[in-house]
Amino acid sequence: MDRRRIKPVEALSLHVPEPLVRPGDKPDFSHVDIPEPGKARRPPENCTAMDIRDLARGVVRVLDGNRAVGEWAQDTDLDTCVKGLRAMIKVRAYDERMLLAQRQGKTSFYMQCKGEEAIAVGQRLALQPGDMCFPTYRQQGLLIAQDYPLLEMICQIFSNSHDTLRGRQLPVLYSSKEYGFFSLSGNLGTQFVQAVGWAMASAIEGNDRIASGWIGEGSTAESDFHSALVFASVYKPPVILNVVNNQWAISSFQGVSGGESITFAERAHGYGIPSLRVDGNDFLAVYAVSRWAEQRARANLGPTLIEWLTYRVGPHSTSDDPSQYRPKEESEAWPLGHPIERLKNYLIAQGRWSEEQHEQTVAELQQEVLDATRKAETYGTLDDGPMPSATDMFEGVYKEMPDHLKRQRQKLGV
Amino acid sequence: MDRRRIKPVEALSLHVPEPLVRPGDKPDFSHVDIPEPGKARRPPENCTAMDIRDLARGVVRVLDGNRAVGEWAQDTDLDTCVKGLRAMIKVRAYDERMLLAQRQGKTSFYMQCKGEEAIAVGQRLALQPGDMCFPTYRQQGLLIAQDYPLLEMICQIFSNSHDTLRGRQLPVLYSSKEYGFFSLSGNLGTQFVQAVGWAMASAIEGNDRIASGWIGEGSTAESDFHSALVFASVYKPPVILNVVNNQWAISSFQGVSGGESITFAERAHGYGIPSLRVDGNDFLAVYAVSRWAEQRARANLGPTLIEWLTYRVGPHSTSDDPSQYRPKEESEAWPLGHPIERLKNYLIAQGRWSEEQHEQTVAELQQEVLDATRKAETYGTLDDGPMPSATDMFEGVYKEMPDHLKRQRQKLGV
Amino acid sequence: MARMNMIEAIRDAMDTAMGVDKRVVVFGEDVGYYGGVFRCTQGLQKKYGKSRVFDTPINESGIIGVAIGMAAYGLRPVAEIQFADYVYPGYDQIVSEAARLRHRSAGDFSAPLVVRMPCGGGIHGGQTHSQSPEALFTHVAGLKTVIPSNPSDAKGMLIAAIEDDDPVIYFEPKRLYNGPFDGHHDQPLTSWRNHPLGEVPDGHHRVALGEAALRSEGDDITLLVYGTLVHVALAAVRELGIAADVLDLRSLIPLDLEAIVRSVKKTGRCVIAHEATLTSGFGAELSALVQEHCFWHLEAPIERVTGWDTPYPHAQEWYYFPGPERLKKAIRHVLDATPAKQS
Amino acid sequence: MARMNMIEAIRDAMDTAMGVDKRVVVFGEDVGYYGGVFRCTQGLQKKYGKSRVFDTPINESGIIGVAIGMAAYGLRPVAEIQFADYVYPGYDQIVSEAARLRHRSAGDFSAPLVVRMPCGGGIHGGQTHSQSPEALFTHVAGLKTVIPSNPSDAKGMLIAAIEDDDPVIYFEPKRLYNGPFDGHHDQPLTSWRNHPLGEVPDGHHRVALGEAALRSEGDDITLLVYGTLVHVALAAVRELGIAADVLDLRSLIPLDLEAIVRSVKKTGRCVIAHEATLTSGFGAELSALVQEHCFWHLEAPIERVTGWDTPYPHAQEWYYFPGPERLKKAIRHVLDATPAKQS
Ligand SMILES: Cc1ncc(C[n+]2csc(CCOP(=O)(O)OP(=O)(O)O)c2C)c(N)n1
Ligand SMILES: Cc1ncc(C[n+]2csc(CCOP(=O)(O)OP(=O)(O)O)c2C)c(N)n1
Ligand SMILES: [Mg+2]
Ligand SMILES: [Mg+2]
Repeated sequence: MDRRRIKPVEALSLHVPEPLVRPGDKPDFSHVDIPEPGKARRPPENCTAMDIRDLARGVVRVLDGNRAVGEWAQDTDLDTCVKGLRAMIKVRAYDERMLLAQRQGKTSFYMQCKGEEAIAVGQRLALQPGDMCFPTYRQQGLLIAQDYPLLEMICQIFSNSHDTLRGRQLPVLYSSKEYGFFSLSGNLGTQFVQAVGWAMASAIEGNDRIASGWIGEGSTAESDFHSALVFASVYKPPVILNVVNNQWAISSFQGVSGGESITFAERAHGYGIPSLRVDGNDFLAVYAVSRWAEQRARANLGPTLIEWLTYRVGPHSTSDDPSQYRPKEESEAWPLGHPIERLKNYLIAQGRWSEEQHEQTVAELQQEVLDATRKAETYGTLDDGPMPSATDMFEGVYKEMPDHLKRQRQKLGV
Repeated sequence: MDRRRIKPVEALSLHVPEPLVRPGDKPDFSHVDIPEPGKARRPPENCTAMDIRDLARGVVRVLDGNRAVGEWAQDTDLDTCVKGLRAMIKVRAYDERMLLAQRQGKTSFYMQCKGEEAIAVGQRLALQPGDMCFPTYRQQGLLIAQDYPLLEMICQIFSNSHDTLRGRQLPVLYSSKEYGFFSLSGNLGTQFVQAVGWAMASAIEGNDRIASGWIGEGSTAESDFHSALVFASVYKPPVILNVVNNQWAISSFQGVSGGESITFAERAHGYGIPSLRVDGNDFLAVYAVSRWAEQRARANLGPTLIEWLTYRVGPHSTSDDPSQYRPKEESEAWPLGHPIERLKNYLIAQGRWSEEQHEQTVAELQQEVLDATRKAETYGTLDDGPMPSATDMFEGVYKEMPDHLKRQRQKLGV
Repeated sequence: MARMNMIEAIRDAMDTAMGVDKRVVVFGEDVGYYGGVFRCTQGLQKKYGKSRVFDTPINESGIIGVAIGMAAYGLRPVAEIQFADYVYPGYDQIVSEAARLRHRSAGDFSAPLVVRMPCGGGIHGGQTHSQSPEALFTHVAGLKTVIPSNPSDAKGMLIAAIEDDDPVIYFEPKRLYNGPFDGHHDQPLTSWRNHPLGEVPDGHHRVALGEAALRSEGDDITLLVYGTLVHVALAAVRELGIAADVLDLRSLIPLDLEAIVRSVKKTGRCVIAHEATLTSGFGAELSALVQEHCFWHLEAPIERVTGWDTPYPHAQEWYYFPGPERLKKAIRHVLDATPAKQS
Repeated sequence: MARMNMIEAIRDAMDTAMGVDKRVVVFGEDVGYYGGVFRCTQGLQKKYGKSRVFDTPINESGIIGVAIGMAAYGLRPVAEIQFADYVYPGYDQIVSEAARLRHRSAGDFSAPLVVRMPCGGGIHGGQTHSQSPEALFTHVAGLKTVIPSNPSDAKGMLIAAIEDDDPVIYFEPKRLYNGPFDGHHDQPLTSWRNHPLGEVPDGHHRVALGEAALRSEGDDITLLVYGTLVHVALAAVRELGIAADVLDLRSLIPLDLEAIVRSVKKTGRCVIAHEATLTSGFGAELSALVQEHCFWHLEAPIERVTGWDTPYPHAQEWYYFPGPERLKKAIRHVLDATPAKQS
């Protein structure tokens, strides 16, 4: 008896995901389904994952041209918007200056977050002091939104004598406990599960602090993404799990990471963790949904996973050349626009901002960045020094330097 | 402005899953929702994960007392059932004898699959020769269903002079390429992703062979489970991903692995992989769903994940004592009964089997196992020898023994 | 003082640490209600509650990952890996994260955690319940790696590890749990009951990490050992009737190089033994250090007696294990070595 | 013969292997359309199709895991790990699975795969783009671990690795991709164009794994090196004006112990250098072996010149890197050593 109801194929074949377009082709985002702003409902904070499964396929959007619409529109006031806009402009100014500095040889490497500014900035404004973020290398906005001293950031980029990380780390791998910015490692995914552990600790201690983990859509493929979600799903600690889907992981489009089969918000459905998909270029949506997740966490309702839809406008890093693998004009075709433009237009329409104010702010913040850069240069640059000393390399491997390191330091004669 | 709509708690707290009952308590499975047999629909093989999301929360069941009911009932003929029943009886007889042998000191260790016999047996009967299984240590049924020589299995258990694995492996970590049984490693989860790789290879080569990966519900927490599902979701290779949910992972109930938040079939929803939850103690359901997944795979429709609901009746291994962490009588309270009993009763009702036939078969297979055991003993036991030689330890580390191993072998004087 | 086996001593260490410091939390696979497959955490959940002692999902990377997050937060996590053979999925978190956190953040963050794991063979556990992967941790800057050889040290070193501000990899030679196994597997196991180091100080007992202990003293030769091999070495020395320094290293990183050099300069001969695979085992580092620091005092080549460069086999366990016979042979060889006998 | 840099040679090796053997498949992060971040696989997807050359999800454990499955099936997978610093998540699959599959299944299954990864520093990559974790693989029985130092070997050894029936860990010293970097980072990089080993044989060119190559010959001292350090050692020897055996090990496991012993017995002095962290680095094993096999010939302690026991720093890169000055100092020290100068 063969009750086979479907025919086997002659020869099996491997499915290998491929983006619709490559260099030379016309950009095409027609397959990206972008729902109307304002349509996504705002569920109660104590909803279950099952209750909001649909929100992982939709897109929470608030900005509709010049208006803020829908159930999520009430979460963000204009003051927060202005604060956010300023921070985003500053992030942009900072990125531009550091890219230039890298081209000028003042440092070895840089990574910008062009096009993704709203996400880190918006979320940080929704958090409280004492909360801890476990960022990737594209969340400089977490620091800048809190007015972290630019000078310190730049000294880290320059690995100079004033670098608080003492030259040990690759540029952009900042650390600031004080500002709730966990030391960046450079290994993908590892810190997502550490965020869960940190949040578990807060819950164990009976504290009220929450954690926020960050990961790129490409890195959700890493094993530690699973570790994070398993532990979050079991212990339900106060953590926000952010997936920044900027469509690309170096040269790999999001389909290589699984995006052909699911949205990255849907990954959470395998773990019973409530999740939403959000327009990451819409500051109001970012702030509102971050706030919602933050409130869930702080009310002991457990983890939330958020997929932020955005686009990596720039190259992956200063070592990358995206024209090798995607159409040059693709970022302009990205249907969700640019976060700074969109927020600016909204604020202007609300009468809280103007073109002049904008230009003036841009100029002012560029100047602030430039001043900080100049100041930083007086403490040295990577190519020119002064640099942290060789002794700095031996220190801090352990709290107290063990004998074998002392011997090695001696051998180097430093 | 604080648009907070929900109150933070005073002090966060950690959720730590705990089973309803512990030793001394009355067994309680009232929280396990077992739908009626025959209710679950049989979707077309070319369905999507989204189409059958509901089947990951339900339970596919066919046996309703003495009848086979519902859309999945047509997939299994009586001949297959008889074959399955015999194999299951043989697995049971084998387990019992090996447990005894371990107690008698003939080997160091043993792991039985009591209560879970239907799953491996049923699936293997649904596969084709040439298909490759990547089992865990509770799928002895995969071998026995194919009439793999008991003598060879027992010689492996005894690590004796006739052991095809030459004494290198812990008992039960069999290997047989010929019978489509991949070498067992003992590390949890690692082989789930290898099954995916094997299936990818078959697709790359344009062959028609498929793979079947196996994992316990506890081990779905391992990182390689994620690796397997990510790669399966991206390349859609011909693989069946089996999760055996026997409620326990040594002393940890399935809630510690995430079972409070989801069913293990639902894990697949995070990856867009079609998945079903199935009564693993119902041979007809096992065979039917395995066959369905096998057909999907062989029609190039990609992976299927199946959660098999069952119960680990025995201790985790001969080193374990479950009375320390669960009520002694829990297995009797398990709502899905025992697979051998259920299939036997069904076949008797169909007129294809009888109590006498059953008893006779049990006796006959016990004798076959006993004979094989006696024969194996003539080749040695772990405590008594003859054992594989010390030379066997040095061989096969590499295809050709490199000089450094030759020197070491010499040093040992063997 | 109380008489304890090594399991009890380890448990007592955690109990003591948890009692005085609320930040100490203990978790791992099966460590909560059940108390661990080797029962090292038995009773702790009952005593300290489910938030401080709990079962984890089976995910070693996750176990270490959350431990790092907790340690960075300010807790003192003690994570159990069920067998050292299963630590590899967590290796990335240890190497790339725990070990480097303090350095890369210039002290802004640190990861004061302890990873406990049973190691070593001798229980017919086959290749996945027998390994001794200590060398893999000693190659990683930022980690401390320690291995006690008896109940008293087990307690004192575990307390020191928990109190240490850096991540500590703490190996438990499982063959020693119930007695000072000396490699004579065909003889009955003696218990800790009659062993002086089975006397474990009560309360807060601390053995500094980085100090070796001389278990026997003599001028003939120096034996560098740790864990189970300490007892094998003592048996070999006894059976040979020689006078040897048997140095129980206890801590591999930081290493008590001074004690090693002092001894080898005195004896001029050295044998190193461990259970791990030979090539690139920690014995290689010890050998390199000894010859670097004692070259002019050495009267014979240093020998290493170790597990072979094969997986740990099930049936051939006692051919793999570097037992007293192999050790004695090596000692004799080194004692007899003269330039004339060179190859 | 064609002139190639190391990237081209590696690509040529894969091209050659794929051309003659349909079982060879190549994959890893960004290796498909883009051709790899170092462009080692550029053009291969176009030539051999998407089923044989493809991008993978970012999951190193998965990359190795599926490679093992494929190899067990009968293919010859060549997996790229983007940087050796990122291999740790895949370490378990390599150690517990690939390395032991043949042994534990008594030859029923095997895992003939190659894991390629760029290693080493010198590109200001900081702690996560500079590591040299080779020692961690040499401790694992069942693996072969090799590191070429020039384009000709890079091709020949990669072809040999792909054809090898055992799993091979293939390190690519990324600082050598574009030229024979000798550690003089302040001088312009010379290119492979003018180097004899930049001449790469066409077609099927094979360099047996397990054979060291003598890059310079002399009686004064033996330098044991591999990868980038080969060129540093040659520079040091040149600059010191001494006559030294510079032995490019090429393959760490299996190791050409014969060549090492022959040389050290001749010279009586030995310096070992590598970029990896000192403690438990492969230099420890080399040192241990040399003193075991050449003890009576040694006229001075063996020295190791290596990276320090710290994470690989960004700004202090050239203090970390064991460059020609440090190597020269050690060589002089060993050449000058006499019993009188002992400490
Ligand atoms: C464990 C590990 N593997 C590989 C890399 C190399 N790598 C750096 S960034 C990157 C792409 C990450 O993509 P995504 O997660 O989408 O983040 P994005 O760069 O888009 O922000 C890769 C593969 C790494 N840093 N760590
Ligand atoms: C990587 C790894 N971690 C831990 C273990 C120890 N261990 C062996 S079986 C087991 C429980 C597995 O439970 P489950 O996956 O549910 O399978 P079951 O035993 O129920 O069939 C554990 C923790 C292991 N073998 N490998
Ligand atoms: Mg991305
Ligand atoms: Mg289970």
